[in-house]
Amino acid sequence: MTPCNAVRGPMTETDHDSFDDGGAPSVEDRLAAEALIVDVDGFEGPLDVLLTLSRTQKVDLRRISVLALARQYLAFIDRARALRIELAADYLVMAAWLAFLKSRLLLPPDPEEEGPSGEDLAAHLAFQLERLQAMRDCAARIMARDRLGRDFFARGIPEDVTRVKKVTYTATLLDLMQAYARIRTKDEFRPYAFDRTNVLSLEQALDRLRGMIGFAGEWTDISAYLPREWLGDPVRRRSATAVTFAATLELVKEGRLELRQSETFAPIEMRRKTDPDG
Amino acid sequence: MGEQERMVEAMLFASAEPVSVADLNARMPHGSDAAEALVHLRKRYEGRGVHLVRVGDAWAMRTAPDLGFLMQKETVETRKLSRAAVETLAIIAYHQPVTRAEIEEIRGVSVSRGTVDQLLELEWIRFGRRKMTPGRPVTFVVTESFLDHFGLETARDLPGLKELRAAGLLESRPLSGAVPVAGAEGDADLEEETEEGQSELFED
Amino acid sequence: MGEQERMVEAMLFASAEPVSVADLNARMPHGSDAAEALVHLRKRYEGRGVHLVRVGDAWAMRTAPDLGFLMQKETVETRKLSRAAVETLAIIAYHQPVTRAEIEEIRGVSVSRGTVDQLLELEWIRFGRRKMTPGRPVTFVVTESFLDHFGLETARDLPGLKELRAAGLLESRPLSGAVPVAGAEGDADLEEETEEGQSELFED
Repeated sequence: MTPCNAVRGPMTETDHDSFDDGGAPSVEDRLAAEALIVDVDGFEGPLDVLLTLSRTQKVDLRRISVLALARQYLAFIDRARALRIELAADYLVMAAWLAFLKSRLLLPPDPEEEGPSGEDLAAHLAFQLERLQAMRDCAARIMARDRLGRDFFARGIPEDVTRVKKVTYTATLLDLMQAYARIRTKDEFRPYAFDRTNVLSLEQALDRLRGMIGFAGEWTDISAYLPREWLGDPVRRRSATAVTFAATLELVKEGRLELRQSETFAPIEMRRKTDPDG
Repeated sequence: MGEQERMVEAMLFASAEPVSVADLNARMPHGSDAAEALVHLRKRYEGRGVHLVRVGDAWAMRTAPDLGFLMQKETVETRKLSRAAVETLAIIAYHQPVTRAEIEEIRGVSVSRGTVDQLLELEWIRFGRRKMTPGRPVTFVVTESFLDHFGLETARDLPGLKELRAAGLLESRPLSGAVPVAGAEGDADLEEETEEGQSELFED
Repeated sequence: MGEQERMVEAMLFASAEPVSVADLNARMPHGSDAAEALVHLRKRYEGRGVHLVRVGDAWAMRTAPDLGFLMQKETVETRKLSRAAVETLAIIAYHQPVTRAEIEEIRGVSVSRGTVDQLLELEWIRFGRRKMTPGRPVTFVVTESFLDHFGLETARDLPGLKELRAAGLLESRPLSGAVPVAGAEGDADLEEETEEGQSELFED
């Protein structure tokens, strides 16, 4: 239900001049006001009521008499009060504002007064009414357009776009070179059975001991014979210790060395075997 | 018929939704020019039962509106929009990007959350950029699917837009102490605005 | 274009399923001949991006089969090539033409078929000439697209061992332990273990 329809009927005969003479409202006026009141729930607020009332002036909204409109609205509110119809607060706020506007329009401007003049406010109200009306017309024009799903139609059997996952592999030149470097490094060590750098060979240890054995006249801890450069790294030290011990055993077998150990886990000592013949 | 024209034709036919030119190009072989193919294709479908229509930055195939009577079967029952929703939609379309406060200023009543929600749900409006004003309020704009639904190429093609602009009715003309906006269907989070309006009224 | 042809076109376009001739006739104004309109329409769409196809007793529009590729959206995922593949590729690049047995000898592990297939598929390697040795084994060489991908003019532009060392790519940390050649179909994943397995033996 649109409020406009309820209003237009009884108001069509109303001449807007009748508002300006300030006299008692005509019969049509009262009918109109009552029609508005009966419909008050159908209005979208005070501005809507004002727009509806303004139509009764049957002029371009730009030439609307805001003063007359204010009177119409206040009459509408009075009527509602007389009929003991409860109006929402915003209708009363609008009434108060329009009463204020009316007084501004009627009284000579107060030079002390700041803010917009009565004419400014009236012009703005007229602008708002015109703009609201324009938006309503636009809304109607939009809704009257051909519409998708009613007047024109989209594809009934849309074919969905299927997603295909494609995996591409990449590698950089750096990856490639690093890989090659890795392989080649590995390749260099491949012929060896174990890590030479950390393993002292028996031959090395024997060579070393044979050279030093002549000076081992007294019992000496065999650890003293470990190559100095093999002492830091525990891995190397362990390898050197094991191999040096193995080498002393070899020399004992050759009859060139004596070994002794005072107790389990005590240091192993070695001494050049003195030649029984000499 | 050019191969590219065929491709564009197939892609638009297959989709119920408008397809952007960028999307068309992305799916076509490298070096294709969908935009040019569209020009030819559009001409080809002139006066036919199916049209090529532009929707924002995208294109879609749609049946000719004069043949709607054949489609009762396809007609989708749409929920009737309230007067508030229709007006709010129109205000957003013509004033976009527009804040809720501006919509309320124009309508003279507060905008209920339900109205906005309904329009958002229909995907006819969406949030736009925040306005660079105090409080950085969100704005609303209409969507491509709004354009699609109402057969508009762009928001510039809205009926009467030029006249409204010429008449100055799309300008924002705030005036302090002007007509109060009140909350007929107002909800809680709108109170600030309505209070503001009213307090100004009683300051004088 | 005849009005009836337009109608049939619009109906077939908008229908959610194929439409029978009887159905078309029922929806068209009295006295229409959908069958005849279909004949014309079908001819009109010949060679186009969309075809008129018969589905049982009914008719529907479908995109041309040769344009099916447009209805697919490829998502491309980029993955790093596996270590086995990179190493195999490196050996082929540095030693081409090289047989599979030679690759295995250099890498110290057998080369899985999957690795070679992947490189072939990527078109980074291809088969070269057969080697003039017993069994005439096939060789592998790198391709143009390999050179392209790695920004090389020729495979000879690959830096040599000395340059690799100078560039710090040959790590000074020596690799320890023997590298046993894994079983015939041993796969690439084993290599990591063999490489590091033995050095641990000598550590505290």
